[in-house]
Amino acid sequence: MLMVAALYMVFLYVPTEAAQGIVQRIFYFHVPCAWVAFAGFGLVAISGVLYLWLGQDVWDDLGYAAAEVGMVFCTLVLITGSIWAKPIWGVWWTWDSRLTTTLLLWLLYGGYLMLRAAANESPNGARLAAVVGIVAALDVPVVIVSVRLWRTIHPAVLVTKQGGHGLQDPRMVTTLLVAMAAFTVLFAWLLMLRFATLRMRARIDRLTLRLALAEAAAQDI
Amino acid sequence: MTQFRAILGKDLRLEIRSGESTIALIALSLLILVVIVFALSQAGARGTEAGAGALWIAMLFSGMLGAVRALSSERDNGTIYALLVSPVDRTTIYFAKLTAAVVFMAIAEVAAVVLMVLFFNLNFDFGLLRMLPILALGVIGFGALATVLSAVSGHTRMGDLILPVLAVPLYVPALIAGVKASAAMLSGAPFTSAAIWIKILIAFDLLFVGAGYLLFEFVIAEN
Amino acid sequence: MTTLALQAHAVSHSFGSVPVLRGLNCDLAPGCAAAIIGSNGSGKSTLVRIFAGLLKPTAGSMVLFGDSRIDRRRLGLLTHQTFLYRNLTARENLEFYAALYGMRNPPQIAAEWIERIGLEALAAYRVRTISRGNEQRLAIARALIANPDLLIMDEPFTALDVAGAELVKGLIAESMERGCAVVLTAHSGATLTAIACERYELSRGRLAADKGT
Amino acid sequence: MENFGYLFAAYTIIFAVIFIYVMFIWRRQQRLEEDLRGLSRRVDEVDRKAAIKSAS
Repeated sequence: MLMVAALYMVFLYVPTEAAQGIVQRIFYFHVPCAWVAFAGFGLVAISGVLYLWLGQDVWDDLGYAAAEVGMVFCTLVLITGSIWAKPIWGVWWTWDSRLTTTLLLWLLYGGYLMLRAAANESPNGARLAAVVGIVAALDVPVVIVSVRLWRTIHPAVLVTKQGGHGLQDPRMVTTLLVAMAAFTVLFAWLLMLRFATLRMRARIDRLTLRLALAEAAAQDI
Repeated sequence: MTQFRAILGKDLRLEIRSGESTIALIALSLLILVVIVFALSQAGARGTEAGAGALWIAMLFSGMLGAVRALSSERDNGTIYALLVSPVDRTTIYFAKLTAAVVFMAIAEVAAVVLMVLFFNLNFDFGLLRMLPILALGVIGFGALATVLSAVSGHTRMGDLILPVLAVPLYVPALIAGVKASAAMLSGAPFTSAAIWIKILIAFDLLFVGAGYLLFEFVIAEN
Repeated sequence: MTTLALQAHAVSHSFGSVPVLRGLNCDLAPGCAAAIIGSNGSGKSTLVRIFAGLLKPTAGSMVLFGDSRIDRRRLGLLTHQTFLYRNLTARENLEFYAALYGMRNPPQIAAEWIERIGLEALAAYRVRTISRGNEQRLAIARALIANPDLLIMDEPFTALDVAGAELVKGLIAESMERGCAVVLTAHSGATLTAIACERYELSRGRLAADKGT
Repeated sequence: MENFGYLFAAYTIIFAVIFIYVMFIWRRQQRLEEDLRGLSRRVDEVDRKAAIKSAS
């Protein structure tokens, strides 16, 4: 519902931005994608801390789900950003600070997911993943600061991103807010879906164990 | 403290005895520097900036192989369990392994600096001395990261592959700051001009040494 | 009543969904030895790791020395892996472990143990150059170096000749007199029966006492 | 309508990716549900056998 409203507003309601033309409309989905991707990665760290602290599998599964869904949106941010950059800046990619930061995040959490895939069967996997999730989150502020400085010291590399100051029309703000809300809901929904499959996986493991125990016990009699 | 000294002393002694691994690390640094010279001379890049960049890349890769050895060698021959059942604190193990990693890397690093000066036609002057504290910060940061991550990757299948995938993006901010600060030092700019980069390096070190201190017990345990 | 050295109650362990140990009970008093006989794959090494606190059981409780926090200072462990550094000499290995256990004057302790296990001639050789049997002697000295109150030995007689086995039996008996509790494991019971006061049979993850034989 | 193609591509990709991801989760969920059904049947069977055995 919200999504439909957001789409309606993006394509019909909001006025076209003067400088960039129609392509600027990517903005309304691009930014919410970024927001939910960051929210997902933040959630990874929080659930990591909770897992190490409380030791409940629920937190581990939540962290995994958040990382995966966050990764999907992070990928979308990079793709849509690239598509937006081509007509406006004339290139698919520049080493602008925000782009670089996002790319690094993508690589970081890609590594996290690879670790999860590799450590899945290990009984330590959950703890290792929690630790790496926390370490990655600690890295994020340093990444942001250093990458930003890296680029501002080199002003040769173009343009800061438009939009932040470009929202002259109040309708643009409304549209962005609606899109934000829509994506937050979408994110939560995907997160729940993924989380549910992980919980089911855990249930299956428990049942398999019970079955193996019951069969072994039956042999003893 | 005696336990810390015992572990560290043993690691250093083992490393000196095996010898070949230190040589291999230096050889690797040499190779990386040579390859970078080939790659960059095409683009016409020369001097301090390129030299500093090459040096830090060499550090990253030789560190990836060298820094993790302190811990992975224990895992390879099972002695990690001996450390874990002994009354030694996990924290003591962490700091002993971190120190060993830093020492190994520092040795390779000194060799890399000499090679860099030769290959990039720099001078053995005061700039090099001023660069040393920056390199030290970089080595400590990477050592802390590598010690935790090698404990992580040691538990997993394809751990050797996982390690760089995790370590490289995590290390990027320190790499940026380190290259910038080193280049500034080499070109004779005052310390204050690189202050912000040095601050980033210090923040990175504090963050990851601290994180390792708090999280190491979770990655080293088996159950 | 003195506190038991080891109390395992309803200990179970599973790796993922594969059960390895199922509801084990085992009590061990100071100065007493338990022999655990089990074939390969019966869960022996998992059990050893749980007893040594290296692995947390999935269910059940493990208590050493009547305290839920393990005092690792009082624990000696010998496994298939000898825990010796192959590029250090025999003496250096013992000195290292003595220092690791926070003992005073490691060189002297190492020298004493070298003498007790009859390895004087090989003390300055690197471990990788000495025979497996001598390495096993050294590994046993390493496990005993801090005078533990609980000694867990996974197949201690591996690779030992008759003289070596006698030596180790003597060392175990000596520790037991001092009040040390001992857990021994083996494929078959022959060697252990003489030492142990309790015998358990481990099969398919279950522990059964059989004191009769 | 300059650059409309870019806009169109961006939105198509967003929805395509999300759709594929949902399908991927859904497929996985289906498979797990199947596993679960099979498992609970087997558990019931073993439980019943055990009950019969202890009764006799």
